[in-house]
Amino acid sequence: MMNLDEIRRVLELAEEHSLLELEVEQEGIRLRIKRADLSPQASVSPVPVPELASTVAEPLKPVAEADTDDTSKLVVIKSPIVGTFFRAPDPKAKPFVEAGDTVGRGQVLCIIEAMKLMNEIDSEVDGEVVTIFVENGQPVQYGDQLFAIRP
Amino acid sequence: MMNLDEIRRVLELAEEHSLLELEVEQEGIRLRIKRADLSPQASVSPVPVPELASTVAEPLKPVAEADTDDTSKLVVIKSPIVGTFFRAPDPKAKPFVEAGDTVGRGQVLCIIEAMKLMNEIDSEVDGEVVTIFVENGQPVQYGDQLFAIRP
Amino acid sequence: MFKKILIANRGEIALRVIHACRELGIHTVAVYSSPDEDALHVGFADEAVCIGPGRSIDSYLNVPAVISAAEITGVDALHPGYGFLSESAYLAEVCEACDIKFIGPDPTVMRLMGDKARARRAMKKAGVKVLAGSDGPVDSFEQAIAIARDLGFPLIFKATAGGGGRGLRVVRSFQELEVAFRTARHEAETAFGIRDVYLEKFIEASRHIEVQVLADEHGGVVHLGERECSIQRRHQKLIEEAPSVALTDRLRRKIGKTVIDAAKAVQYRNAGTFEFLMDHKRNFYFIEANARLQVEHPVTEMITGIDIVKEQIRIAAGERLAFKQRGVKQRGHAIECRVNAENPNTFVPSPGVIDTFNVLGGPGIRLDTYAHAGCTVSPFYDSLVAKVIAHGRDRSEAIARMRRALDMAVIEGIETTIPLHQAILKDPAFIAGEFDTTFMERFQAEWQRKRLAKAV
Amino acid sequence: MFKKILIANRGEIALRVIHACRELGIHTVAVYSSPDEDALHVGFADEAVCIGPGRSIDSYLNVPAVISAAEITGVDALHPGYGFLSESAYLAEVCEACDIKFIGPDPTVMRLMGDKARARRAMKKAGVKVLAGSDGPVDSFEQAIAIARDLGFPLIFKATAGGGGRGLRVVRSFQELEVAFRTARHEAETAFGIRDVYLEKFIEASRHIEVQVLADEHGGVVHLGERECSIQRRHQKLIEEAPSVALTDRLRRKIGKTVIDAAKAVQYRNAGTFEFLMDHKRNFYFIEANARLQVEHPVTEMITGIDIVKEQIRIAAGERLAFKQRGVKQRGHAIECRVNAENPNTFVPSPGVIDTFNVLGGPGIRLDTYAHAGCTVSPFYDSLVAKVIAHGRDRSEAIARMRRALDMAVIEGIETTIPLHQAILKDPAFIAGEFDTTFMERFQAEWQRKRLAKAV
Repeated sequence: MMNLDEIRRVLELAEEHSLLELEVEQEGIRLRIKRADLSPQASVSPVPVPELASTVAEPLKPVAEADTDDTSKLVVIKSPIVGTFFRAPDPKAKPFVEAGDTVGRGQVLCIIEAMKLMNEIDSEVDGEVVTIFVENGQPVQYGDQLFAIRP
Repeated sequence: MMNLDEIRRVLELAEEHSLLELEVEQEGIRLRIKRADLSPQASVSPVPVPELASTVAEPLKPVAEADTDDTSKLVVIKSPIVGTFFRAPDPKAKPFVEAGDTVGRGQVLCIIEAMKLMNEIDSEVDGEVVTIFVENGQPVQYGDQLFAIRP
Repeated sequence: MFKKILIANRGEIALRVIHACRELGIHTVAVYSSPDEDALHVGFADEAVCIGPGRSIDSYLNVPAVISAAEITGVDALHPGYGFLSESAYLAEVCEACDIKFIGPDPTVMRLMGDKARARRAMKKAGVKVLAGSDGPVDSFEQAIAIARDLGFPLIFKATAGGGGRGLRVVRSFQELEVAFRTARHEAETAFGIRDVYLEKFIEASRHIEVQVLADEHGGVVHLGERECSIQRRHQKLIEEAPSVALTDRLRRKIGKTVIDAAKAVQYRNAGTFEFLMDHKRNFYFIEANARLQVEHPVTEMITGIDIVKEQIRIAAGERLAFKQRGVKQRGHAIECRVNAENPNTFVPSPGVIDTFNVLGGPGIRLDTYAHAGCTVSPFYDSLVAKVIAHGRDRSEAIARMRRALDMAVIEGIETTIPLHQAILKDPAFIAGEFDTTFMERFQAEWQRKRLAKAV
Repeated sequence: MFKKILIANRGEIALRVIHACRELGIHTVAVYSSPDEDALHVGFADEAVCIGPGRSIDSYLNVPAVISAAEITGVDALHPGYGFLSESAYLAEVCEACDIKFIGPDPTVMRLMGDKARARRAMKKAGVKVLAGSDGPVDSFEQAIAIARDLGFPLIFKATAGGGGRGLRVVRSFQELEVAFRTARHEAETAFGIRDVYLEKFIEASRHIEVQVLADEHGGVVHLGERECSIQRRHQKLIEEAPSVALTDRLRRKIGKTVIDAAKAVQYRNAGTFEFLMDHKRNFYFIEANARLQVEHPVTEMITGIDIVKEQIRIAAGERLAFKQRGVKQRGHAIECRVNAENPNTFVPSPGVIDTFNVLGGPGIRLDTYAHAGCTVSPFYDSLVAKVIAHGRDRSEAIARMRRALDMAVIEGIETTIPLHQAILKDPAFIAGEFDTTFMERFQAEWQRKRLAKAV
């Protein structure tokens, strides 16, 4: 049975975890609370928005993939800048990496050209390149997925 | 069973934790509270909400009441038209009915004047007049409660 | 000036009148039917009175209820909006009897304009050209034949009590005449309670041009220029604009003068609209006068800068017009699209709850609406949800702004006529300003064909 | 004309530029920071590029990211809006190098106007009156003393790299001079990276009058009249209007001519604003020029009917101005209230999710906003949520309309400055048009006093 103390503890939990609403139901007991949002940076909730613009990079289909049964532990390397993605140092050279390659932390995976500057993107981990999300010469925006690496 | 003290303590808790809503249900008892959000920093409400129109007839306080322990079976007579409510056929006459009176179906309960026409409002049931919601001479709008009658 | 005005209407026009009253510092009383309890016009009025259940006949068309609401709230004037009781001379008379100023013309003028056959005669007498036709109601089929012999086809039967595009029947041959006569009378009786119909020459392709008038109670009369409302579907206006591309300045002055003379002849008061058909030779023929505010009044407000609803109230309060004809200056071009809660292809009403309502404003866009996220479009009433009005330096800027506003409008939960408007606004003939009242017929046939072709 | 424009901004101004581009048939590219992913400017642009995380310095102020976005989307022009990179001569130069047309003045003019001390000298040379002051940056305390001896108090330190009301420090005596000099330099360095400050005579009570200019690339220059922006709190504008009640037609023409001459002298291009202080004897003193679009541009658009953003784009595309000075006609009066997500008493920002957002339009109301029900006001950026602009036949109608619009606005989920605006709009001095830049100080003191009195 729920007593005041238990309710108080639930409320403290709710506060601690910045919950705005909580509903518990068990063994014939139901507790539902809704708190005022006092935090200044009030939770950024997903917002219903009209037709989204076709962003430059549509949800990316993997360009190359090695093995995908276990995606749970993959490290995804994202683009830290806006620019054009290049897999090789120059058009005639071999790509820095291919799917299936083993790479070491700090190893160059690709180049992103922005304002005529070639920015090398390094691997953040040791591991195996599982997926290369972007095709050579394609534009990428901030936060776009570039590589998936299994550590 | 929940008593007033327990309810008071729940309310204090709710206040302490800035709850806006709380609902507890157990052993056939259901408590649901909803507080006004009074906190000035709350991002929930203290905004230039438009003054809601003061409707002509504010939530009505009963003018006269007979007996109120069991309100479940009352028949409420509502105003079918807009106009002015009169309890008697003319200012000097006695009211058609008083709280506690027994009335028969079709018996005149009051008059509502609209466009100089006196519209008699009849009882829809046989029973006892429990509540008279409107004071003599007050305006009423469509759907306003006039009488509660226990059949 | 009045202290308190009752607004005997609902929806966007009730809010429009509230805007005007607030700007003039006048208190407002809303009336509403039970399903409209949460409507914005109820929320934003200073007082509100529930006058009956959902059906219009029991609430918004219920004269005793409206008058009682006016009496218990102690208003000194009543604004009827458009539709509902706005053309009820009876309401105007009851108001007069109750010492409540009815914001509109005198009941006599309302009755005159309400009887289309009489109005036609009065205008003819005042020197306004009308289409050839019967000199009053056509009482027998034999009379109809005689008139048809005399005038030739096509002809149109119109209900004397009609208006708003209802009760019309086109006849193109003697074979059609008898059925048309009987059904027109039957329709008129069903729709308006009066079976009288009259005959008029029918112009297949004409432009619908109407002139807005303001007349004070001291003999001052001005016109605010014309509106072009040729984009109609079954005599229901869809898109209106001002000025009309078909008029020259000279014609504008001429028709304006005609209307002022006509208004003076019938001692017209307050705001009103004189509607004309203009044939391809630019002859104007009077068709009817609307003794009330019109849905499309904002396009005139946008180009003249004159607030027609505030002028109505000022006139009713006995003020003189603050400007003369030469003080009425037009600027740019304005277009209005009526956004109805209807399927844009079938025009089947689409009542329901609006989940999302977002029409961005920005330069040149005015939005008149009662809609908001979470509001209900009631099945009881007119399907007009919003009027989007675009103003620009010229017609092409107004069209570009309207397109932009409609393309960026997000309304979810109901269907609206926005897709239809978007298509019309891209139509080359519409863009060129080359259209008449037959536009929609042709446009719709083509639009449906394209849609079906796409679907295949 | 351009085919595709990148809009290097967010919020209402990004949407404003999208409106203009759509009306001109130009494709748009939005840029956005990760937290702005769901923002309307992203949704309504034809393409969108994420350029960085939430902090402005990493996204909207990130020149390489913006330029890269422009390059990968292949735009032919870039509109910087206001704020962020809009006054970055560097961005303008990089655009030039990348063959992307920067929609704004030449980098040289931007640099000149960006250095307030140099701009002041240039204006003086062009014959524009400036306030007495140092002839350039004040490099030492000794120099400050000498200038103060020469000019007398009160004086004001201004950062040469400042703008938008930041980096100012009033000095009223020799005692205050040293601390003021050192803190002003420190503030300037912190805020703008350049510690140079200059001294100017400070006018306690003056009106802030600014003149909008449009200049094409073929020598055509017109002014669109003035805006009055004296309702400021700590040099942040709250309410702007056009025209100013303090100007006569003669003064308007005179200051207009001054500005056109000045703009020609510095070979100004595109849209810009020349800001002046007007003392109680109606002397104008140049204070700064903003080489960009301004927040308050809509009041000028409302009274002139000229779309300033579209003109910016046309000018940048090499078109000549389509009208001459005499073609610029003003009609009526317009007022803008900046609705910020702030506590109206403390001005503490109030970011969060907007649950309800409903600002009714109706006659004379324009709404420029990125807000909608369910949108997030980000803590990362400026607190401006919406601009409500009211237009009327005269100032009192504009005020009445603004009051009505704000009284009926429903914004829930965040606090806004609407209650403050409502109070100002009822202030007798404001209504009479009798105010200067000290208005808010007095008003706020009294408002707080009243609030506290009420609370007791």
